[in-house]
Amino acid sequence: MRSAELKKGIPAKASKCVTSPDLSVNVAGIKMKNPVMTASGTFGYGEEFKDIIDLNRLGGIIVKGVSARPIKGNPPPRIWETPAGMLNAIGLENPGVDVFINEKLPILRSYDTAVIVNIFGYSLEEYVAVTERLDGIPGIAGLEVNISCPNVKAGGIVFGTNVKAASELLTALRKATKLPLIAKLSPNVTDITEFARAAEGSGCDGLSLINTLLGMAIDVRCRKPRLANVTGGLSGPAIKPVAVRMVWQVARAVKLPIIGMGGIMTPEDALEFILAGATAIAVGTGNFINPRATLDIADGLASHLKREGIPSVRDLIGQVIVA
Amino acid sequence: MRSAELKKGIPAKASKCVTSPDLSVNVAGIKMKNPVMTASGTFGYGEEFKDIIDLNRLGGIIVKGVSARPIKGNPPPRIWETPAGMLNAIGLENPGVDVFINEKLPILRSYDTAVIVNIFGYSLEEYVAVTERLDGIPGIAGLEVNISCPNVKAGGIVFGTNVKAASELLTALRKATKLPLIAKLSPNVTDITEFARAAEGSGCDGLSLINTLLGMAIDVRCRKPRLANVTGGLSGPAIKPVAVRMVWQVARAVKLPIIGMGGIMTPEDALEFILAGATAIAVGTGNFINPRATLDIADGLASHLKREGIPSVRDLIGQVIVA
Amino acid sequence: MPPTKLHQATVVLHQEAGRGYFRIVLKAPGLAKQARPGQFVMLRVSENQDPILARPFGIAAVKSKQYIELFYRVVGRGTALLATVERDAVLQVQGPLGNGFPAPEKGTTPLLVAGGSGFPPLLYFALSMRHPLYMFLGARDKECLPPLRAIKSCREQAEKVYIATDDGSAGTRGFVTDGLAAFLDSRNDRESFVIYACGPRSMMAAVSKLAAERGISCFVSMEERMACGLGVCMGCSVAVRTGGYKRVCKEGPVFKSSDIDWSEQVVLPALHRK
Amino acid sequence: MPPTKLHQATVVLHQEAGRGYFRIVLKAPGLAKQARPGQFVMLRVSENQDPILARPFGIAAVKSKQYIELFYRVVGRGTALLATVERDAVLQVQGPLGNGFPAPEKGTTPLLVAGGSGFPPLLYFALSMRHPLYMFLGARDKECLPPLRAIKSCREQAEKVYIATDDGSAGTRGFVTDGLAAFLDSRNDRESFVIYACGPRSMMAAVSKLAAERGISCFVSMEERMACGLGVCMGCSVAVRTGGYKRVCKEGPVFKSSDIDWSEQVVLPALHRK
Ligand SMILES: Cc1cc2nc3c(=O)[nH]c(=O)nc-3n(C[C@H](O)[C@H](O)[C@H](O)COP(=O)(O)OP(=O)(O)OC[C@H]3O[C@@H](n4cnc5c(N)ncnc54)[C@H](O)[C@@H]3O)c2cc1C
Ligand SMILES: Cc1cc2nc3c(=O)[nH]c(=O)nc-3n(C[C@H](O)[C@H](O)[C@H](O)COP(=O)(O)OP(=O)(O)OC[C@H]3O[C@@H](n4cnc5c(N)ncnc54)[C@H](O)[C@@H]3O)c2cc1C
Ligand SMILES: Cc1cc2nc3c(=O)[nH]c(=O)nc-3n(C[C@H](O)[C@H](O)[C@H](O)COP(=O)(O)O)c2cc1C
Ligand SMILES: Cc1cc2nc3c(=O)[nH]c(=O)nc-3n(C[C@H](O)[C@H](O)[C@H](O)COP(=O)(O)O)c2cc1C
Ligand code: FES
Ligand code: FES
Repeated sequence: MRSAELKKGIPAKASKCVTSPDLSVNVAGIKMKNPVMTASGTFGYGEEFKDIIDLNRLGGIIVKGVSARPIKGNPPPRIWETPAGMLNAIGLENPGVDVFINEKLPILRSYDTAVIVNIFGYSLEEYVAVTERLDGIPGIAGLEVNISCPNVKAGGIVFGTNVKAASELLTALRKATKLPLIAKLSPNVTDITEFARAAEGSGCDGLSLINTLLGMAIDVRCRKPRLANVTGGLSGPAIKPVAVRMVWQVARAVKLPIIGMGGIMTPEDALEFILAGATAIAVGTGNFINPRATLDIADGLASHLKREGIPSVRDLIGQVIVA
Repeated sequence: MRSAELKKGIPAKASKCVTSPDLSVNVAGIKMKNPVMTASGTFGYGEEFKDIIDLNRLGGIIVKGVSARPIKGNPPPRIWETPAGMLNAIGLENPGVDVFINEKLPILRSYDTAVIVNIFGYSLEEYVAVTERLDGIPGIAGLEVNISCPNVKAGGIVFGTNVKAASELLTALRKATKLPLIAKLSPNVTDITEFARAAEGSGCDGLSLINTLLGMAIDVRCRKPRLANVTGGLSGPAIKPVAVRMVWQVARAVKLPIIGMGGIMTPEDALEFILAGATAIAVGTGNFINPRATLDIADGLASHLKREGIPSVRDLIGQVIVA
Repeated sequence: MPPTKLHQATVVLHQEAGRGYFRIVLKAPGLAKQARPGQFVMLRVSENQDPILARPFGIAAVKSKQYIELFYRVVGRGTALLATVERDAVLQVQGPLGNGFPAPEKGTTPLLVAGGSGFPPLLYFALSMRHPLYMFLGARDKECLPPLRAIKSCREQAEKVYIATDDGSAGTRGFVTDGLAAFLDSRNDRESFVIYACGPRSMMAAVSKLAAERGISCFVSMEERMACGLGVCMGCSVAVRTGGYKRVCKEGPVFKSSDIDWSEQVVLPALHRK
Repeated sequence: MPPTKLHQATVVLHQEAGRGYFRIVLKAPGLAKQARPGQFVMLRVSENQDPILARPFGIAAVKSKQYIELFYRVVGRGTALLATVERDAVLQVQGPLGNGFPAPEKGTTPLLVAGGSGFPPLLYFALSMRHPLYMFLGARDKECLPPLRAIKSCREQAEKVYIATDDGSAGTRGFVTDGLAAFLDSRNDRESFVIYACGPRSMMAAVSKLAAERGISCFVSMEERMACGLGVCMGCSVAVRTGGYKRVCKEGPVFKSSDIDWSEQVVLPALHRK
């Protein structure tokens, strides 16, 4: 069904026949059977999805953000639907790292998938504490550092929007663990490549992008914000073009492997991120819309490779053709 | 149909009966019969819409960006549809300020609506040149400065993402004209309030926000960007939550009146921006989806005021209730 | 793997049910077999990305272990879209979700209190038990009461159905809680009562207070905006009295009313209720 | 104010027309009265914000000055949604848009060349004139030719209809341009010919070259992605030989083929054509 014009863009190997395409990737030293992961905060600690999909088929699970101490989270309402997206202000509710290790991790360990722990804190010390606590615990493939938190001790400056603060944080965490360290970047910045370079300079092994865009919605009848927290994070297909752009910019700026995310719902969405330069991708809000989205994407990637005669998904990383 | 809970938020005056609500506003010294304008680049020079709506009913028209010399624009494809939005990379195609003054402005002048000329350049000198050319020309209510342009002379640094460059530019333009000067801010920055303050400090009379978010989309079959220009500006309902948030932040940071835009399609959308702090609003992509959107919004605002018993739309500016 | 919670359900019946309600019957055997009263489903109302989130609806009945029945009112864009769905259409449904009502103990007398469109899960609950029970239905006016068909089912199942409307256009004039209070105070077998309530938060708060004052145990089915329905997004949390939050979709939607922190201010406007 | 270009059109007929095409007839008197062959409409295919943009379709016929007829193929999400629209539905339509085909001068013989689904505007054009005319229909294979109904209309109107398919499954085997070239070279009344072409860009480029080589004047109806259809977004521009760009929706869609810069590389994949 493709027209002649379309075919022009496709390299010669497209004619080869590929029966069992290779989906495996290695991100930040973490080997995965396929590049499909779940984004932090949208898949709990995995167990909630075990009645819906076979977790063994996932490349990796990035768990809900974990902190040194339990966090209560924000008052409701915490979410609001927007055109092709949603706002959330959960407030990083979590039971704390000890409960995670004792109650959640044992279940996750029983699955054949890479477990990446998303961590955060409200000061450099809190970040270091949770990192040290997780270091050496079996069953953890790597840490993803959510740097989009305000440093309460340092007057609320957000680590993720200040290059110096981000560098200091990541350098400290690098010393605190031997686990693969993935910095999760905020899109709410003028130049995301500065942060990518800072992460590279601090010894990180990989990057995750993007976190949510800061947004707000107002109920015009009662004149109140739709979220009790006033502002929240925008996610979903609405932000996909911004995410693809940032992955593309960062892939050209640094050598670190990238986990791309932001509005991924279909195999085509995943391919956009991979062509833009992502080694792996994560599904976030998409899990709410189609709880099978991750597996549908893994299957769709395999079919795409077969159809196009491409032996490995790795052959597509960063392969967007830009004149 | 509203529940008791809902009514709680609404001030006491809600019971008064308002038969002819006052929609007039004054933005940056420009008097308008209602707060509804058209966003630059989405309404041409007005004439294209004269077969569809009565232009006299608009508060104001912000025309397609005008530069000192004609600009050819980018090669096609220039647009791409995204979930609840679109990407564009038109490349600021325009016939130049002389053609604008001689051919477009005379038509616009014949309507009873405020004409705001959106201007840009690829160096400080080009911005000054178009400003000086427009200064003193009758029928122009004000200038909106699109600062999202690279300064080609200064190595391509984008005025709109560098506070110092933006300040210098706006200060120079302030000297070049007595017309009301409205700075149009880019959302692709870490802290938009810095730019708002810079505009205030440079003597601007008002602010427009937001311009488009930088995005990208890829055709996964031919592996090429969907836009010949690779990246483009994301607009439409998808970006509304980001725009409302930025209007709210800026309204709390500066005293300048704000023209709010970004995804506005309905009266409720317009009210969100007004409650967040906008004095006027502009419809952009919405004009493509519903070419009557501007008038529907003006009518909807009037009905809302009547229904809620609010005498003037000005009573709603910035009235979001935040604990 | 345990039975899946994700289903492709076929619309076998979809009609206006009166009083502004729609009744939809979905063929989803896998779902129907697992369902218990008080549980709910998340229904995708559009195949596109606007609106993007699925909508939660309480299960109003399970038929022949194959079909589930829902009642809903059009209150916004999602329900308006749902109302246009034709017979034979296939919808993505997740469920059954949540904990459901705890089965009433032997010898207790359930009092089912429904405000506005809170009746569907209580209807299923009523139909599922053999206990003698009483129902209290309240709404703003006659047109907001459950459809006649549903009221008829209630009458068949309950010892008595008490109806109240704010404006007196049907049943007694006043809040449903007024009737409930009068009932409780007129009876001397109070210790056998267990209250199950579903409706607008303000009504449930009043029922909860009533029950607490009289030492009657009370369960409430809470509502919150939901994104996932699976307990992963933490979006549907309600404040609980022990501090912190619980997820309506996972630990709920049914809670002991004494566990809820009713003082917590809530902005969510419950348009479709009361 | 001049007659408006914004209409609420009622679907009076919507059916599969064969060969994968749909035929839709819209009641829109205000639009029908203004329409000329070669003009197009922008149709909103969803009331929601995904997909958000209206879709452009060439007008295939105007009936009783009240109705317009369109033919389309399902190629993506927008046309797939359109295909589900029921009779009596009301759609937002803008039009007529664009310049349309220039009326053929007296004594000229129009040659209408349609590639893939480029036939609708040429059909309208053919039906609107009294000139003796010839039609050339090309497609990848038989199943991509215009539906029989449309070919029948062509046959009634034209002196002769030449059909070509790439695979030879109908008509002669080869490109539509091969047949056109043979026709031109077999005739000695070439100076009376004017070519009007609509189809994939590659086909129109070939037609344009053919015409230029033989000194025959040629008009092409171009396609580009569109957002507004009104000439304001500048999104639909095509490169012209004098440098710079022209808007397909405003200065086009019909251009003199010699005005177009055919060398300009275009990424737009024309899935539904050829
Ligand atoms: C567990 C549970 C069970 C429910 N059971 C039923 C039922 O059986 N029948 C029925 O008619 N309705 C039920 N609801 C409410 C139903 O989910 C909402 O009416 C529906 O989601 C509104 O969607 P909409 O797109 O039409 O409205 P929107 O345009 O999204 O919103 C319209 C109004 O409804 C409110 N609303 C939106 N989502 C919810 C929500 N999840 N809970 C409460 N209010 C909401 C909005 O704040 C707004 O005021 C239930 C809700 C929950 C949480
Ligand atoms: C002036 C004009 C007249 C047209 N007349 C007809 C007609 O009479 N019958 C008909 O079947 N089609 C016609 N088309 C093409 C029609 O507009 C597209 O097929 C339609 O927009 C595709 O929408 P979609 O959502 O189904 O596809 P999408 O999912 O948007 O895209 C599917 C494919 O179609 C391409 N496409 C999308 N929009 C356009 C566009 N505006 N022009 C060309 N290709 C596009 C995309 O690049 C993609 O490859 C016309 C286009 C133009 C510009
Ligand atoms: C409800 C919700 C909760 C989230 N919680 C976290 C979190 O705890 N830590 C984190 O780093 N990102 C969190 N995110 C961000 C996502 O991991 C992801 O970066 C973002 O949503 C963009 O992807 P998406 O558009 O696919 O959802 C959360 C997102 C959502 C929607
Ligand atoms: C096709 C198109 C062209 C635009 N051209 C300009 C322009 O010339 N100058 C400018 O300042 N903004 C331009 N914009 C930005 C809009 O004025 C507006 O700021 C932005 O689109 C957000 O509003 P919206 O979501 O309502 O479209 C353009 C936007 C679009 C979609
Ligand atoms: S709706 Fe997501 S946790 Fe309850
Ligand atoms: S489609 Fe907007 S100018 Fe042509």
